[in-house]
Amino acid sequence: MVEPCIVWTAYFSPLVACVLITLFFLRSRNMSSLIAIGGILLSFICTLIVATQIFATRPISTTFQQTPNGLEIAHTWPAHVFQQSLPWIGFDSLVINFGYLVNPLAIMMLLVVTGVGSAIFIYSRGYMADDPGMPRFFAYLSLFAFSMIGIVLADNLIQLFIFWELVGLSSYLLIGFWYQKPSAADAGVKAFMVNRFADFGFLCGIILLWSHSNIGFGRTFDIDQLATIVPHIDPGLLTITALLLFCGIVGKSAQVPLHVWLADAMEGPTPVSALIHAATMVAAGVYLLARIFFIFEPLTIALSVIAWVGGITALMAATLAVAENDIKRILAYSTLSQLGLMVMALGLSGPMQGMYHLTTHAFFKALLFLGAGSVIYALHHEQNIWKMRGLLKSMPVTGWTFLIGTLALCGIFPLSGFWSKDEILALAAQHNFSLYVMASLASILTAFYMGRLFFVAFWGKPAKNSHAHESPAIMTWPLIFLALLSLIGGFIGIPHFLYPGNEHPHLNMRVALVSSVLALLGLAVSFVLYNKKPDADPLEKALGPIYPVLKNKYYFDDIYGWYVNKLQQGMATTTAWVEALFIDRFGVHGVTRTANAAGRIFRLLQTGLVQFYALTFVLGTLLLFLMLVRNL
Amino acid sequence: MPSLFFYFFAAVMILGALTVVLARNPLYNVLGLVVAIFSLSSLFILLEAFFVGIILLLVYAGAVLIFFLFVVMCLNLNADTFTTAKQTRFRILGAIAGLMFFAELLLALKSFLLAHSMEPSTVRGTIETIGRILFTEYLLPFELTSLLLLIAIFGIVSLAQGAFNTGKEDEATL
Amino acid sequence: MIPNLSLLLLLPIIGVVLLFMIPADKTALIRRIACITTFMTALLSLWFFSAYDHRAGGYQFTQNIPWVAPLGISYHVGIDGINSLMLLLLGIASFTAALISGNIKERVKEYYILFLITVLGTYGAFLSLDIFFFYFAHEIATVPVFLMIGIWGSKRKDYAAMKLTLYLVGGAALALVGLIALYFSTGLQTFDLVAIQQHLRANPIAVQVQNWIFPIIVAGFGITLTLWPFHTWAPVGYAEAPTSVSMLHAGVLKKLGAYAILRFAIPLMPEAAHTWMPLIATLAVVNIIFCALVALTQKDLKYILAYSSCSHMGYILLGLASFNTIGLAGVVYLMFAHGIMATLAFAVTGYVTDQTKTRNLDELGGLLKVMPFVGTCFVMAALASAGVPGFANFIAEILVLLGSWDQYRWQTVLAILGIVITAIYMLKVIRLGFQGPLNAHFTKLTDAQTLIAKWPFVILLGILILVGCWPALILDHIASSTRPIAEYVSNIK
Amino acid sequence: MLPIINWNIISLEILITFTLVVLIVLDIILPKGTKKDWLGMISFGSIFGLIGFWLTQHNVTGLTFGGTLVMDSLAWFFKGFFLVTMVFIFIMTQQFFKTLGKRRNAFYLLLWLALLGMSLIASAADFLILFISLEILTISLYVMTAYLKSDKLSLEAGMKYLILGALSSGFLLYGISFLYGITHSTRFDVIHGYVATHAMSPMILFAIALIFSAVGFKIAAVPFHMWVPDVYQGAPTPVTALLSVGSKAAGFIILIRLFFGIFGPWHMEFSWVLAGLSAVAMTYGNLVAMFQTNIKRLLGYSSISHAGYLLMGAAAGTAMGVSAMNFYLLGYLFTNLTAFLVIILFSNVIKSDDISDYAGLSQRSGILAGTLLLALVSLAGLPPLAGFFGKFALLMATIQSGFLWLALIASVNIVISLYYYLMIVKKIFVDPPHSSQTIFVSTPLRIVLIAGMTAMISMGIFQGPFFDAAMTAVKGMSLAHL
Amino acid sequence: MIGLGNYLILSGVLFSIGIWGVVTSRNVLKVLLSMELLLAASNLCFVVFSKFNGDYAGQLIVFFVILVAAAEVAVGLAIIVLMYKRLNTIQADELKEMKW
Repeated sequence: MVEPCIVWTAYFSPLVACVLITLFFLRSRNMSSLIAIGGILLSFICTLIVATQIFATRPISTTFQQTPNGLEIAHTWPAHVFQQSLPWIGFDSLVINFGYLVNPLAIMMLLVVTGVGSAIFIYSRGYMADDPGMPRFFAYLSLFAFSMIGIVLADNLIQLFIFWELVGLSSYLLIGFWYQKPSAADAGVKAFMVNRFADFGFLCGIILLWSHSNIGFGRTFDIDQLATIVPHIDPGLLTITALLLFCGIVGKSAQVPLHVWLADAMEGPTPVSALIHAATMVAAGVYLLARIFFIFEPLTIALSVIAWVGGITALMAATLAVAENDIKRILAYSTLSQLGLMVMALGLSGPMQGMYHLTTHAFFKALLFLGAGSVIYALHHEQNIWKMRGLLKSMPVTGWTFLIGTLALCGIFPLSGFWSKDEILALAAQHNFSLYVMASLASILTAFYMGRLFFVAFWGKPAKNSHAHESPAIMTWPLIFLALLSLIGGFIGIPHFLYPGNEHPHLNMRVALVSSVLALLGLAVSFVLYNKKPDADPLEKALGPIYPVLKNKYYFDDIYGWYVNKLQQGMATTTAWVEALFIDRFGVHGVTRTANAAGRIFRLLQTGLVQFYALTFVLGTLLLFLMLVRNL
Repeated sequence: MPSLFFYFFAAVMILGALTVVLARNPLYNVLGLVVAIFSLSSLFILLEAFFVGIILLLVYAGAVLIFFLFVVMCLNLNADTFTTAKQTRFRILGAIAGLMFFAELLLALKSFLLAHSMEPSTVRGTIETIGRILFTEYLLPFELTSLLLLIAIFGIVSLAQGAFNTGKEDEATL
Repeated sequence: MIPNLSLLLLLPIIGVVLLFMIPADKTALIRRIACITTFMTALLSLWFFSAYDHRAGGYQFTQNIPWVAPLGISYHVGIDGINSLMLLLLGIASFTAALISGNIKERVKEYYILFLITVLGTYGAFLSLDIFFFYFAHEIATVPVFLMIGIWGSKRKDYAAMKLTLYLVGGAALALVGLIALYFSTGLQTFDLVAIQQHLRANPIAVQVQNWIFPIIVAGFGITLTLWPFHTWAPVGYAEAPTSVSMLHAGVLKKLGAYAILRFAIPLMPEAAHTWMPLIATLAVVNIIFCALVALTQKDLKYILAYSSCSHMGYILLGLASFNTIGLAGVVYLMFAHGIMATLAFAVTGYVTDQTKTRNLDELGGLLKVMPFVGTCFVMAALASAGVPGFANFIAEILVLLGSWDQYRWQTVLAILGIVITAIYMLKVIRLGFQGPLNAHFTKLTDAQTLIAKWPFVILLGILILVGCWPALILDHIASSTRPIAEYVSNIK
Repeated sequence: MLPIINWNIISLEILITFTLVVLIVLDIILPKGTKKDWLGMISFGSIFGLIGFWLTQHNVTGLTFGGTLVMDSLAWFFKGFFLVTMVFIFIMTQQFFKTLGKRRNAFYLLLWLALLGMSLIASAADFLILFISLEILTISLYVMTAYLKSDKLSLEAGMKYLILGALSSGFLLYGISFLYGITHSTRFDVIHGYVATHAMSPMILFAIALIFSAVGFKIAAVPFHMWVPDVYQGAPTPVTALLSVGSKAAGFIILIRLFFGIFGPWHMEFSWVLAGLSAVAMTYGNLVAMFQTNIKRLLGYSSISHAGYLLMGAAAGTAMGVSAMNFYLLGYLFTNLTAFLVIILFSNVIKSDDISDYAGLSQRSGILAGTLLLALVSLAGLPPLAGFFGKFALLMATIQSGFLWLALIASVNIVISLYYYLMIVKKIFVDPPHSSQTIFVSTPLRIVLIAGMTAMISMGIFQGPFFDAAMTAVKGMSLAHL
Repeated sequence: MIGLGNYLILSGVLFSIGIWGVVTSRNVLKVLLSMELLLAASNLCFVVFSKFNGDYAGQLIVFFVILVAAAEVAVGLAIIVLMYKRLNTIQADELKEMKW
């Protein structure tokens, strides 16, 4: 057993950093960054300690044991799972705990989060050095890290939802960090809103699951308890639940059709992009899918939906990246594409494969983003690849590490990306050929657009007027660290760590060969096209009518824009109109106007003519008599 | 014979009353009321209520109506004052109101008269009998009427004071 | 010595009397007295809150003095888990509102007198365990609010003040009819809530009678609670009211409606509650969605907050309609959370509009740049309103949703959708008002500088987060008092 | 045979008459140029003496003058009511007629006569006494209404009041004559005996309708209310005040004696008619009041609506209802009279009764504004003031008797009335003043105003003793049939 | 034989004519005169009932009513005189300064 306090330290140290910065160090640039970096490093170290404990022991058995709920729930798990739950909300039938559930999957993810996160934090110290809002930035960043850790460790769905939302919140804050820039602020709102919308389904799913978990020990949100309960739930209902939960994942992991926020999220500072794309936010969706895979496992329909969503995302995002000129956006689409692959893997019942790719992807995608950030930093926030030239020479460290990242992403042997991607392709080839084709197509395209990016921006001679120079050490060291991880990621047995009991699948030689060839093909094509540094993108002519479609991102933004501006706003306007007209004018003012009119009319009875008064008096008496005599 | 008297006085009374309502000249109105009051007092006597019959004649015809006449003459009201005035819609409305009242009254009376077929009693309202009761049982109301008359005096004094000096207004008293 | 609950009433009365005696030109002293008075009451309510023993449950610190004996009216005060929390809310809101009222520059004396009378009435209402006294106290706040909006309000203040007052008094009068009918149907000849409760457990009111009293009471108090379609007083009222009135009204006074329904309608007429609550739940959802959609179209900062406040009342209604322990606990939690949140939001808005002289979102923009502290507070409040975890509202809404799920599946789903819409307009407000480029007129604006100026915001925000992270702080109190109600009502079925 | 007279029962009236005689003598012997308001001061002083005397009388009960005059708790209550009313009226008269010189003296005498009339109405146990006392009250009111000879409105008001008043007394008398014909007596106990043993007949209902029309005239119930706005507006303000409180209360005591005494056994048959009248009166008064620009006229319409509220208690027909009426009237006394006092004080300076001239009053005189605010809020029926508990008690009585619809109408009416009261409140507190000149209120008047406010507030907060008094008045009522 | 009914109907006719007069007359003097008709009708009733009921109360009431009427008329005429003086008319419909 590991000391709970170590886990809790890993859990809360970024939060403490965030709070400290917010309360005391909002004006101190050095202290704030140091505290934030210290926080995440502490968390990383604690994670490492926990990880050593976890992986030091071997699983005894894979059966789960249950104990009834107590005030403090301490489960006796096999040694490689640690759990502690503290009561948070608890009365009557409702139990919501606050705790952690550490299993190999979680610890692996946590390592990625804190490890890659640490690199990004350190890098940010350099990248944001000139920004006046740096303390605020580090506070947000720490909050983000905390939220992500919370998702990873959460032991029940409500807690998970809380951190899920907090991730959305902190992504909103970070993307919109330069809030005075309208595009950045808009991007933040967009990211948050899309996530919120997705979470609508997610929360419905959670509550639905909870309301049907009344088997055995009363309703529960507890993930490990749910694992034992799920098999008893009606599959039809479970499918609905699963799809609702998947809604949240679609939003967070930016799957089609809710992928639109991701590219816009590039408006945030580059370290944020790195963090969101590599280690945290988008990965959270995939991680969640793996974490609660026991729900999806028996549901073929849900799984195929997931697989197809993943596949489509992979292919579509890859095509979009081809027509993009912004270095960060290209990377963003590549992230999308890779996430699609991961989700597809999970849809094909391969959580291990998905998580494996997630891990390696975290390494090289963080590397790529940080590299891009380094470039952007050097070029004074120039992001258009066509304005970059020969950076490999002027920025060697950045350039070479970027190349490593590129190759890893393309899946070139023996870099980490090769191994993990191959697992997924093999899985697809095994289960669903059409998905395999789509994934392969995505791979070619990946190789192509990454090649395009690299050859345009880094290859060749530097521009004469370029003042680009290498970034400071605090930014390059994280690059080197991540490059190292990308290099060796395939050899350190990540799958084994993830699912200790599982057999490690053997390399499918045929698939590996095909994918390698395809990747090289893609790179080759891009080399041919872009080696000579054309002034304009030759693709524009080559693709013909398809190009505008890609440029407009398959018109998704327009559709959503139509929805937001026309449909939603139209509904809102109609509602406001209904209120103004029916409730206020006809209803409220109608009543008052009726009263007014009645008053005005009755008023006229008071003619001022005394004879009329007398007449009324007489008639009143007569009427009174008639009323009285009516009873007889 | 008494029934003949009754019908006669009733007819005269109604005629007098109608004169009050219909005649244009205020003088005729007042005289119409005098006639009506006279017939009423005759009816009282017919009912053997001698005392109130006489009082009615004395107080009403003798004092009140003379007062009316005095005002009419004093203010120099004559038919001309009213001839220019249009007849109002209230003429018909008033008639309708009166008729409706009468109709409802008949409705109310019908069952009463059917239920009570009463014979006149032997009560004779002579001065003696009435006076005896008046100063014993009806002492309090009798005293109170004095206050009523006091109010009338105050009222006339404070309202009509100086009202008959034509022309100049006694503003200081207002 | 155990402090007496009546102290909570006595302190504002002393404050009012003192203010009456001070010459009108000594504004600083007047302000100080008002702030100290509200601070003392706030402290005292905090003490009572912490002194309430939720394990023992029931009504504590009770005091019962006959008042109008022939009608069974008594001055009966006491606290349980629900109203001790409400008193705390009122203490916090009134204190911060008194602090915020520094922006009132004219007729200061009158202002604070009216303010304290409002606070006094609200305290009385929350304290009372006598139906008459509740009504009596809660109506005391009517005219001061009218005057405060009328005198110190903005643009359409006349209309706003009149509409708000007429609506509220109308609702209250309607409810009064229902309450009196309730009084007679018990046959007990008393307005004492405790006595009625005990009596009705053994001898419930006939169901047909309940079935027509219940809707009258709920509709009457529903008006206070901005039940759709009786909500239109709130937007204009809150928008045109001076800051502290909006704070107090949206934060606390409005909750009296929910409180009354929870106290009088549901536990006393459980059968009728079962009959009518599905309708209420549906209306609640209409409330949520409708008001949220209207808020989307608004350009005026305070209107948006006001509509948002109406929309949130839908959750309270939904929770009330669920009448199980979770839902009712959620209701009370939400009353508290929304109270603090609304107080904070209106305080910030007041600060902003005082500085910028405009509430139109199209004219605002980028204010975070010049007022980072206040702006951050607004962002926090807006996020809390949008149900972001970490703030008390989240827990409250989750509780309500979990509570209502079993009875009202579709209503709950729509209510969850409402959270999304809330997020849309709240983010829109932040985006338009506080983010984006700074308008050139606003470069000279100042943030809250001094600690005194920051204090109200800090207090409110702190509580919002504290309660959002540590629900057990208040949840034990709440559950101890909502549980008996919920169990009683659900056992009736 | 001279009946045995219990002088104790009529002692208050005798004292009033005595004071009246003293004042008449004083009026005669005072030199012509006397500036000082001796009569006013003596009136004011003696009214307190009478109140003191009245307090000692609370145990006096019984019949006298052959059962035509009664002293019971109800009479006692209302006599005190009228005495307190007169305290205010005398103060108002002093203020209002400051410029009237010696003519003012006769006004005091008329006021004393009116008081005598009201006091006798409270005690009347015979229709003849009732009729004569009513005429004493009404005729003195005719004179007082037209008292401002130079004021066209006063004259017009007097004329209208006279015509309609005379009409109503004609109706009353005709009704009494039928009643006499059917029951062979005008005495309440005899008629009550008849009613208790007989069924209703159209004839007696006709009589009741006629009598009720006269009562309705007094209490300003629709449709017998037509005189109210005009007379309220035109009459000198103290008279308006007296009409709105004293005369109305006199009407209500008759109503109580009629429908809960004499015709009590048939009350069930009347209650829905009363309820209907109540609903119509309150709605009509409130709706029309919304458009008034003259504050006295507005209070006239509001008086109609208050008659409607009060009729709720009559419709309820229970001890609770009558107690509520009594309480309400008492609250109405303080509220309305305080309001009228403010109106007089204000119009003495501004020479106007227009509501628009009240703009910014709060900045010209805090005490006037505050008093008027409390009075208006109390009239509207909001706590913690007298009007609130009155309405509350009336609503209770109504609902207890099952008139839920009436209670709902009343609650709607509370909102309507609140609208126009608040419009005045808004004028006073919100709108900018027409002139910044402050209005001076002398210390004695301040004390009176504060006393009025205290009365309103204490009736609103410590309702117990007042409500007890109202209930006691009902409990000891002779011929009570509740 | 002339019974109770005849008298009562006669008084009813008188009263109705009085009402007609009150409502119709624009001259306040005539209104006042019509009022006297109302009182006369009542008086007739009282006397008739006194006769047929067999007690004297009715006749005594008539006595008082006459006095009341006298007082009322006195005040009424004073006001009429004042009105004529002030407004130079005694038309009831000229009294419409106050309305609505």
